[in-house]
Amino acid sequence: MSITYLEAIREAQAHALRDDPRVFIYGQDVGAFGGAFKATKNLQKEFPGRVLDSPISEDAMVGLAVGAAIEGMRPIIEMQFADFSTVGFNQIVNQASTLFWRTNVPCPITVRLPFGGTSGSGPFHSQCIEAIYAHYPGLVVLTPATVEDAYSMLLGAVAVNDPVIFCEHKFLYYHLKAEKLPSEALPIGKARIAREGRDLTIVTYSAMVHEALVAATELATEGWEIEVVDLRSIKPLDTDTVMASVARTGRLLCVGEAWPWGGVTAEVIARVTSEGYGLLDAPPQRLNAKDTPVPYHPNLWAAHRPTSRSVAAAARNLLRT
Amino acid sequence: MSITYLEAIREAQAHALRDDPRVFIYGQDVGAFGGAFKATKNLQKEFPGRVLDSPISEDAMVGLAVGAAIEGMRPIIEMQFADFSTVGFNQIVNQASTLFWRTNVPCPITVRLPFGGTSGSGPFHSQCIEAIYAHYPGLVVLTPATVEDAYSMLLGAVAVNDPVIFCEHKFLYYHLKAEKLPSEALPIGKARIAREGRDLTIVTYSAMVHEALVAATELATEGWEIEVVDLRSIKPLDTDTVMASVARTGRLLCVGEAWPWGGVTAEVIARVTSEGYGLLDAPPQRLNAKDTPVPYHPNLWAAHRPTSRSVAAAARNLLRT
Amino acid sequence: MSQTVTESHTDGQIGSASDLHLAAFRFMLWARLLDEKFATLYRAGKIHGGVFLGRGQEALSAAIGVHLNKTDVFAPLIRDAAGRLAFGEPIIDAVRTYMGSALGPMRGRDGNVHRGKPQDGYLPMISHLGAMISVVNGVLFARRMKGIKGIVGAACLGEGATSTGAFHEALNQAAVEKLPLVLVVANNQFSYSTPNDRQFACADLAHKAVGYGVEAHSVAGNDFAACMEVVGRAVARARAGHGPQLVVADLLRLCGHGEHDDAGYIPPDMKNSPLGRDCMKLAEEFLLKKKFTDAAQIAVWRSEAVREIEDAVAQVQREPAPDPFAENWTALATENLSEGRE
Amino acid sequence: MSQTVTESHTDGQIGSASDLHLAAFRFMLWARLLDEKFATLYRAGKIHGGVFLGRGQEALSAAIGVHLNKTDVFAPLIRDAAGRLAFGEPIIDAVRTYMGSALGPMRGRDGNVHRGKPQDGYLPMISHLGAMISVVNGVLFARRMKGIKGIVGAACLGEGATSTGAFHEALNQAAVEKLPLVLVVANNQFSYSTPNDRQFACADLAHKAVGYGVEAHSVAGNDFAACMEVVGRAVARARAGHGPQLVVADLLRLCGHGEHDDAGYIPPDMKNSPLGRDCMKLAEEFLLKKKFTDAAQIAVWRSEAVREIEDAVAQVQREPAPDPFAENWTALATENLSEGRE
Ligand SMILES: Cc1ncc(C[n+]2csc(CCOP(=O)(O)OP(=O)(O)O)c2C)c(N)n1
Ligand SMILES: Cc1ncc(C[n+]2csc(CCOP(=O)(O)OP(=O)(O)O)c2C)c(N)n1
Ligand SMILES: [Mg+2]
Ligand SMILES: [Mg+2]
Repeated sequence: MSITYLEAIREAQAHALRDDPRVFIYGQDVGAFGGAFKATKNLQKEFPGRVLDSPISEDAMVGLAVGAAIEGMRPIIEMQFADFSTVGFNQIVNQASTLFWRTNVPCPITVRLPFGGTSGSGPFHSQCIEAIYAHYPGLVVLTPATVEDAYSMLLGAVAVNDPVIFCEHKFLYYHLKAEKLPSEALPIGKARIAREGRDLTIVTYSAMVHEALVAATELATEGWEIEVVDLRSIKPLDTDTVMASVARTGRLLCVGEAWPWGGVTAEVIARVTSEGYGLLDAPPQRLNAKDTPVPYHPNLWAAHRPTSRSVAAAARNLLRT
Repeated sequence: MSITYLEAIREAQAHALRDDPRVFIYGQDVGAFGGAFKATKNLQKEFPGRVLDSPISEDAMVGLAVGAAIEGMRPIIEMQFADFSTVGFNQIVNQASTLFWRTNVPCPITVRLPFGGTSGSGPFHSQCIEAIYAHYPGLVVLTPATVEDAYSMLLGAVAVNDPVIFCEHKFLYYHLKAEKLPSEALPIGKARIAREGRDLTIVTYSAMVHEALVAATELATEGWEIEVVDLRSIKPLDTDTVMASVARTGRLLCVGEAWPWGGVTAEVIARVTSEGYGLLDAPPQRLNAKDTPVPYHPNLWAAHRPTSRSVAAAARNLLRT
Repeated sequence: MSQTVTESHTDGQIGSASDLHLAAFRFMLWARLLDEKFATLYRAGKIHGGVFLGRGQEALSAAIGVHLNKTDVFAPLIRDAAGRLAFGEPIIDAVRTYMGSALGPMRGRDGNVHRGKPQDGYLPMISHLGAMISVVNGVLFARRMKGIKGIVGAACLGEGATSTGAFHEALNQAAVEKLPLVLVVANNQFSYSTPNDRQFACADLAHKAVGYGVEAHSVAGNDFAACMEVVGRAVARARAGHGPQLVVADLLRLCGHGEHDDAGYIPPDMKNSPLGRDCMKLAEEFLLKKKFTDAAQIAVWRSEAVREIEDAVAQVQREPAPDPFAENWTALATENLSEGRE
Repeated sequence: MSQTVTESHTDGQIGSASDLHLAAFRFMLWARLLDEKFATLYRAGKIHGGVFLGRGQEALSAAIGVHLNKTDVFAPLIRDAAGRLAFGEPIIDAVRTYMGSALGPMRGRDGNVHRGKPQDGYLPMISHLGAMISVVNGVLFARRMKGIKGIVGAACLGEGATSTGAFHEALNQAAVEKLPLVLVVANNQFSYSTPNDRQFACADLAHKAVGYGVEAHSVAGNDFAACMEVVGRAVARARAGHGPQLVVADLLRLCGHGEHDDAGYIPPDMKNSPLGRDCMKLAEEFLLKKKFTDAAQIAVWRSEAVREIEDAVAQVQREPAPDPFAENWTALATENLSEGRE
């Protein structure tokens, strides 16, 4: 038996619905249809009345979730694509994220964002906008890179007493497989050493973890030992694990699929250089997508986002510094 | 005669309306009333049919501006408060910002965001969300800190052939005065040395420039010469001017009124450390607002955002490193 | 005040029509005087930020407040001091929030009209117009999932807020879910300075209802008796399971948008029209005419209200301001996930 | 194709009703065959990303297209191949966009149904439903400022998109400005898989019009003759200065949401009801009955269409794919303000 990243997300939701009567799922086509990506397949049948189709109203979807959370429920909202969350943006960043701080009443909602690039998806079905949410106080932003994390972190997200932006990468949905679901997991907020090394640290998250791992394998044939840190959570960001890795390797390359201005790569570098300046033997480097919308044609798309090849090239440059 | 930052914004709009028949202004209460802050006072009378009240529909306001821009106009949209732009977010970041890239048709719109904290304004009338816009490709994000820049950069914004997010700081509206309007200005995209120094560089923008200048004056009495760089534009960000300053001083403190995760301070540090690592004699530091919504009570507000005092303290620490 | 006024308002279970009318009137009176106190404090520079009054809109606001039970849900907006009191808000909570007291429900973190207690079904508004409606939907939706019946949720807004996408999505959502939502639109002819002909083009906002498949109710918003009747009917319809109710009340605000605004844009003609009549006066006339009470009693209530308000203000002025060093500076309930604290 | 079909469509100035009907029918035919070609290419793995068809909706789409002039504004949505062709889009532009050709209007940057030429009043959709309407408003608004008269702007959408805040804000905005907007809602009973009872609760979407103060038109969306008449009337009303027009057409899409979807959620009953009748067939029957044309002529058109489509595809398949090294990788028109290029 093997299970995909997407199935893990479905299983986590089934698990949450089974274990906790406060959980329900609300989103476009999540009901009988099972969702645009089938992440809620059969759940409406298994859990009648708790998996509901919403109108095409992202603002009201999130607003409803906040109201339900006030009432003690733990709603899961599925955005059909992360890109459409911009229409529900206000309720996320001004309603959900401020509720606890204003009133002392927690807002345990999980907003699932199928995000990230896949070939041929174009500018409005490919975006990586995790940094937008991470910038706002009051939100937890998770970016699982593995099947195991997709499962356990989604369970964790539902359990957390705060609004969680759960960024699940569409590129990993079908590609990524595991033998079985995990019974244990790192806590939410902790980064993971995805591969150990001593020459250079690549800090990254989500789909880019796999590009980094491929790059690391390639560089291993050239004699380099690359350490890959999978952030798992970009807010909070596990600075300690990152710093410990940089302390070992002395070199830092941050890789993100998002746009270059600001974002995770800037934040990681700012933290490492301000708090752990002496650890670095060379200037920290970063690699992001290009500063344009995400292109449709596969040729352009492949050049727009970082790939194992461009990661390896950036790492090689940095190793030579 | 003296002119305030707010009056400069009004004058720039009057100037733009006078000089260019393609310019019009659209926003809530901007007409006969002259806008919530009076930034369009008398303009409807002076320019009949070209200064129009909009319904409370931020999404449609921006959408209309994009359509008008396609048709060759140069609309200015006034958001009543920057905080409400989250409701027009999608049209800004997905419609306006992508138009040129997708179609080769420019989208010269100016979105004016009265932003930033003032005492007693609370979580929804104080936000600094410039970084949200800077993260997206296809937008220019301006943050004038002086009366002169408010004027000339707004004229520049209207002239630019791309969507400009014009962040005008409400705290500066009435406080800041100049003798007269400038006839010359630095180009859009260039940073400015607001004060020269040789011991430490403070990179900042908008209202925080003034906190930094006060801090610099205070530190001067202690014998330190602080250089203050006013970014003026956060996207594009004038890395060259920042690097040249850091090359002179060897020390970098980035100050922003926005929330700590990501944003301008992270971006500046990421650029300086990756491109000009050798220039630094000490770890770069940053100072931001706290990671909560902006509080209402003046006591809390004063502790939430950086002030001349906390800037001076951070600078002193860094000077001692 | 919370005692005196709410006495006769035992959780919506008020005996006769006259009792309910009297209760509503007293909330109106308290609200008017409380608002006036805030205006005075504002002019004296004692309040940080803006002050927003409900002057002229108290009848409508009180009418919705008194028809709600404590177990209902209420999302008032900026002009709802009366409704808030009627829903059970103690005066001191209002004063503490305006003064930024650390002891208030918002602990100085948010201020003025941005107050509430979500755990009591009393939702604190965010500023973004229209945004509270779907939150009310969510509470109602959750309660239905939990099997709780017979409750309603009310959301108040101005006519300007009907132009927001949030209003539309939420009303449609409530209609699809057939939630017991009562949406009370105070059409005071202006949104800030913007007149209705720049805000919408339908002949009557109540005409919107049919496009959502919800029931509509129109009322003269300064006519106290009419507000009581129509709002009461709308709440009853929602409570009885007839789905969302849209109440549209025509009236005028007898003040500026906020106390910084002189409302010079309201034409004198309009002020002198029936729309501009003061609901307080009409309510008083109605109660006297019906002999529900007499002028002496009203005078007593008025002085009670003044005293309670003065007491509350005096008390709050002695209370501690929030202490930044006592703040934990995190926006998360899950403390171990919060970062960026110093 | 752009020649053959648009010949008889000389910028809306088509002589007789029969001419206009024939033109519309030919656009429908071309669109149906073009869509089918895309479906075939999709199944063969020749198209990156999704393919979205207008099958069953061609009559409505063509009706709006043929009633627009070249100087009008058009914002089609995903099921409007027919309307696009009628508005003047050359087949090759559609093919190039689907195939991601560097020579297409979107240069491989955007794909499939995301195509247009804003400078020609032909607006390329972004994916966010409802978002194009206010952009159409903006073009109309600007033209009015410039003194241009007699034009209209049409925006197409599905019934699901009426639930978006963007739809509401934009329709209200158009009503306030009294813009010549024609909003064509194809109510195909499902938004993706979601049936109408989970999308809205009004008895008829046309009932929304009164709440905005705009005129409404209902039509059976698969009835070719009715679509031509009703859409024609709506466009004429808008052009004559009667403000926004809402057209609601009932129909069924005779395909999946995209070609990856088998539409198993559409009940057979519905497919077999009058709603499920194919507009192509009805159109053909109408034209034959009216003797506007004959079967032989239609067969000729069909083979012409097939040939032109095959030619276009063959041509595009030989065209260069976009070259990442030839891209300037900036999203700004102002090159000297762009950053982050390598
Ligand atoms: C989305 C949004 N845009 C703009 C504002 C700024 N604003 C606050 S109150 C107001 C006018 C509201 O008018 P209306 O809804 O009629 O209520 P009224 O003040 O008349 O009671 C505006 C524009 C806001 N709060 N929210
Ligand atoms: C704001 C937004 N949310 C979600 C989507 C995803 N989406 C694309 S098409 C679609 C269904 C649209 O239904 P409808 O408007 O009825 O058009 P139809 O496909 O039936 O022609 C959805 C939900 C989107 N494009 N935009
Ligand atoms: Mg109003
Ligand atoms: Mg549909």
